Amino acid sequence: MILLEILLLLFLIFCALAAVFAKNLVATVIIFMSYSSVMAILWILLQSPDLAITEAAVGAGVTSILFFLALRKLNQLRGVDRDDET
Amino acid sequence: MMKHDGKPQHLFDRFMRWAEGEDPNQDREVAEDPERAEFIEYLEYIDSHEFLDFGAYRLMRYRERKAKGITQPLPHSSGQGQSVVISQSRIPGRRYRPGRLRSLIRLYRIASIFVAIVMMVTLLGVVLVMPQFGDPDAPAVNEVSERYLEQGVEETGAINAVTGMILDYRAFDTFGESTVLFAAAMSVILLLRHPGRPAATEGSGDLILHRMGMLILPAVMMFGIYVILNGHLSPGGGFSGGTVLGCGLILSALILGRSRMEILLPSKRITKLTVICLLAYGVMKGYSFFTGANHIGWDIPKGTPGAIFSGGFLLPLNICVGIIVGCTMYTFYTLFAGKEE
Amino acid sequence: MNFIQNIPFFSLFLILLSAIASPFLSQKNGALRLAQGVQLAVTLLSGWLLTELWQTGTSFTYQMGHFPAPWGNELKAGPLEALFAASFSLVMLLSFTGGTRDIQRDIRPERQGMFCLLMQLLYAALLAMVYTNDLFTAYVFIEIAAITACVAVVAKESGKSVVAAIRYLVFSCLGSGLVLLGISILYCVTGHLLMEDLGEIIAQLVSGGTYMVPLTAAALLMTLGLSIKSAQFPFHAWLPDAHASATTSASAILSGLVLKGYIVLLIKLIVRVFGDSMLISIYMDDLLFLLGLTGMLFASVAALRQEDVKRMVAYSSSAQISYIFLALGLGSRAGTAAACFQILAHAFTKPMIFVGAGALIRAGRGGHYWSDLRGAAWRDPMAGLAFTVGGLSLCGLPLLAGFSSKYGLAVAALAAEWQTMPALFGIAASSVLNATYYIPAILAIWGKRAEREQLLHHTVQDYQIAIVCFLVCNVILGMGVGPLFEVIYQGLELL
Amino acid sequence: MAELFIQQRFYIGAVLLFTIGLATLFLHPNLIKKIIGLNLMDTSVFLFLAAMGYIEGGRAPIVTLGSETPAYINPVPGGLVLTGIVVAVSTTALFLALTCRLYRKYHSLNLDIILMRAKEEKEDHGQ
Repeated sequence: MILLEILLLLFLIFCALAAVFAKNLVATVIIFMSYSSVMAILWILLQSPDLAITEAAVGAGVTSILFFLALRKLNQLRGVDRDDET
Repeated sequence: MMKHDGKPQHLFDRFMRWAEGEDPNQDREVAEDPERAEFIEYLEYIDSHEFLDFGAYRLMRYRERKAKGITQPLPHSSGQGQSVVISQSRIPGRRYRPGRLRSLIRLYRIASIFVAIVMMVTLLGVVLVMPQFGDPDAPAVNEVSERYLEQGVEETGAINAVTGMILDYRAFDTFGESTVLFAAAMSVILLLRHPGRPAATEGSGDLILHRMGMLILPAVMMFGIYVILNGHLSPGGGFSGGTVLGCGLILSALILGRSRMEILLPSKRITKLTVICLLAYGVMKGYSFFTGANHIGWDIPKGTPGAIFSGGFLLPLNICVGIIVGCTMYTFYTLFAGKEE
Repeated sequence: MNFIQNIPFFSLFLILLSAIASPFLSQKNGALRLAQGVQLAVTLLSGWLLTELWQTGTSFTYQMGHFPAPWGNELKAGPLEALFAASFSLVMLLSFTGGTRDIQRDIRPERQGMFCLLMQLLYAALLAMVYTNDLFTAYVFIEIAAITACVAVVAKESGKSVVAAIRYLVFSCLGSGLVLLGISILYCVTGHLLMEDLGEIIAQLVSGGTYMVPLTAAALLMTLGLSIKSAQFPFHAWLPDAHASATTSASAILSGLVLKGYIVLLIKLIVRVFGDSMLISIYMDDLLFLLGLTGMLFASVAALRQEDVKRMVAYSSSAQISYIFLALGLGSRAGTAAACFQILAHAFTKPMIFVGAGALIRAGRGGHYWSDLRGAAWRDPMAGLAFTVGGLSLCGLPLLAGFSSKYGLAVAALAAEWQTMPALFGIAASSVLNATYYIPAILAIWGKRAEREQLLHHTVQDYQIAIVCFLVCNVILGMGVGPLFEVIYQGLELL
Repeated sequence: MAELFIQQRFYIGAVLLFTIGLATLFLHPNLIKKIIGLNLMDTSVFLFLAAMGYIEGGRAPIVTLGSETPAYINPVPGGLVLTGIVVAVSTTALFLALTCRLYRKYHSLNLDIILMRAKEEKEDHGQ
């Protein structure tokens, strides 16, 4: 059990580093999703199912969707004239 | 998939294209924009040097641009007639001084690396002397948490001690938290909504998404509603269930397309629903704070612990929180998914 | 239970519920009028609370819900909290009134209602920080304040303000992250979140010498987080842009109140949770003192170099915040009292300057630079008067609020040990620096223009009423030092 | 020493994650990465809190109605984390919205570039 927890923690740290150093922003967000899922698993191990459900729905769900949509919006804005904002 | 010289298009590629705001079914076109090229070049440079770039590259580009005589790379925003008047009367200010900026940036980076390392070492020192992990005699296990666990069922009617705690014992925090969410939703609306423009109509014609979505959507919605309604009996509650519900709403918007979703749930109605739920929450909790503090009789029946209708205000509170959270998540989605132009 | 004890709860819920309900208002300016009405009501209620508590010399706790303190949430109010609540409400009302025209000019009509809503939430968060007796509640309301304050900056919608807002958000997220970490560590070693219980257990731990490292770290983290949020000197990078690019009301509120809200919380932490003896044993007071001293000088020097009026005033805010930290760093009751007085003095002076500067900028055709404002005061003498009196007050002209607070600070410094000389030197040098940038500014706005311009208005405007109120408050603060310090000392005893 | 490290594994992991998040928030010029850093920082504090509530052999705080009372974990940190998660998602949404606005104006996600362009714009304004 302790070994599993340590492995998961190491994986978390690995995910965090990978998310920070990833070259592609979309990849960053995907790694962040997996980070959130692993965090949810850890919270199950810590006997906090309330937190695990919330983190899985918020971290891996809504936050990531927001990130994807924002990235998409940013890339769509690429062609827009810069001074359209007054 | 139709005109790709017979090359199969991977799902990931399609996803990447979608994420970049292109139509995944179209061929990729790269616009020749010098600004963008410079930007990409810069990003590539940053990527290869990551943390080691002390602003040097930026400086190089700036000098080059200056040498070419492009001192005014940004056409500034029109529509501020007054500012033109100012600009003539103003004495020339200090110019942009690259050297100073570079040293500042270097100082800032070195300082922040230093701060981060110091912080890490300190915190490691702190956690090693803290009460041990999993220790049943840790200071945090005291009369406060004992009462939540031992008398929570009689006092709040909730079997789930966490729900009992956040919605009854420490309800003021939770009201503040819902207000945070409301404030964030209002802020994002203020930042991203353009009232003059119609909502984007973006029907998704993707067959896989449609079929699969239709398959899992009822399950997601049911799960969300279950988690909300059983918040005081099982793990979960308004926040987790509301988020799941929000995901369900987002999924249905993806399946049906924004235009149809706008007919079903107009954004005005979403805001109104959020406001009404938050008000209901505030009034319910305000009533119980007032009666509690003034020791006026408290006559909301608690019900049998374990039954769905138990726990006094907990069930309606959970429903309110669930609706607030779900609607807020959906509002975030609509605002971020809406096209600008 | 006395009815009057419900006032903190009533004011918080009145503000929150009216703010939440305000999207239902349909008529033009409805949200603005509602906000002003609520602010007026809360000012009167808090004033009533203040007089009652001062006369009886008591403080009370208000249990939020059916469960007593360590289990439920709790508010606590004494004379000091009531004083802060009353003056914050008054400043809020006056800043709103003073900036109405700028709100209407700077913010799109359809967004004005939303802006008022968010400012009301900010106001509720400030009052909650003043009244709360629970650390986690404080954290939640700190976050509300962070989000709404950031939007207050960005509501003006110029590119500059968006950049300023994002820097502001980065810094305030950092600050609240540190505060949350500090709260977690404290909870881990004590098992409490209520300030009084925390204080007791910390006193036991300190006398027993256990868990000193976590306690020190928690104290440092929370102080660091709160000083980042209140723009104390090495962390003030976000402040000038954020305050300079917001609309007038927002600048006034951010500068006059939001920074102070965090400091009120810090004072409560110092007095109620950690206690003087523990902080002295970990040299926290010396740290605060040095931060304050350097901040006073550096921020003033930076203000000297600004050409934009609002930026200069914003830098001067950072310098004034440093006075508060200096006073807290004296580590004595007198020092804390001086800090409280400085909070009040600055809360009434800086919004006045911002309202005056806003009106002057309007009179000077919208230019922010000194060269555009030459002679602007002749076009709008009331605004010129506000700027002049505010500036002179910060320079330390007797009978004005700034002088009294410097006086209180100097008296507190005289009783200190090694800090006396540096503190006196710092106060003197910073006053001279203040004068060096405010007096040329005042001379510039009253300077003659080539052609004599007409007065802008002949009727009384609402912002002029606000300025008159600010002036009166400033003079009251300047003259009524004795009774005010009495209230503050009484409040600190009961905090 | 090694035993202590293994015993406090959750706390140490949380501290490392906190540092990574903090450094990213400070150092990375890219705004999206900054937001990721902020989220890492927040979740690490939540991990810290959740680990603090755990008690060896404890069960989730869903009280079983019956005579015997098994050991439960401490419910307080759970409630605090629940609040914290919602606060974190609100901040993230606001941050992303601001990022979109900035990108529309300055066409860059790099905060250094944005600051430089804003500065140039201001000075050009001034001239």
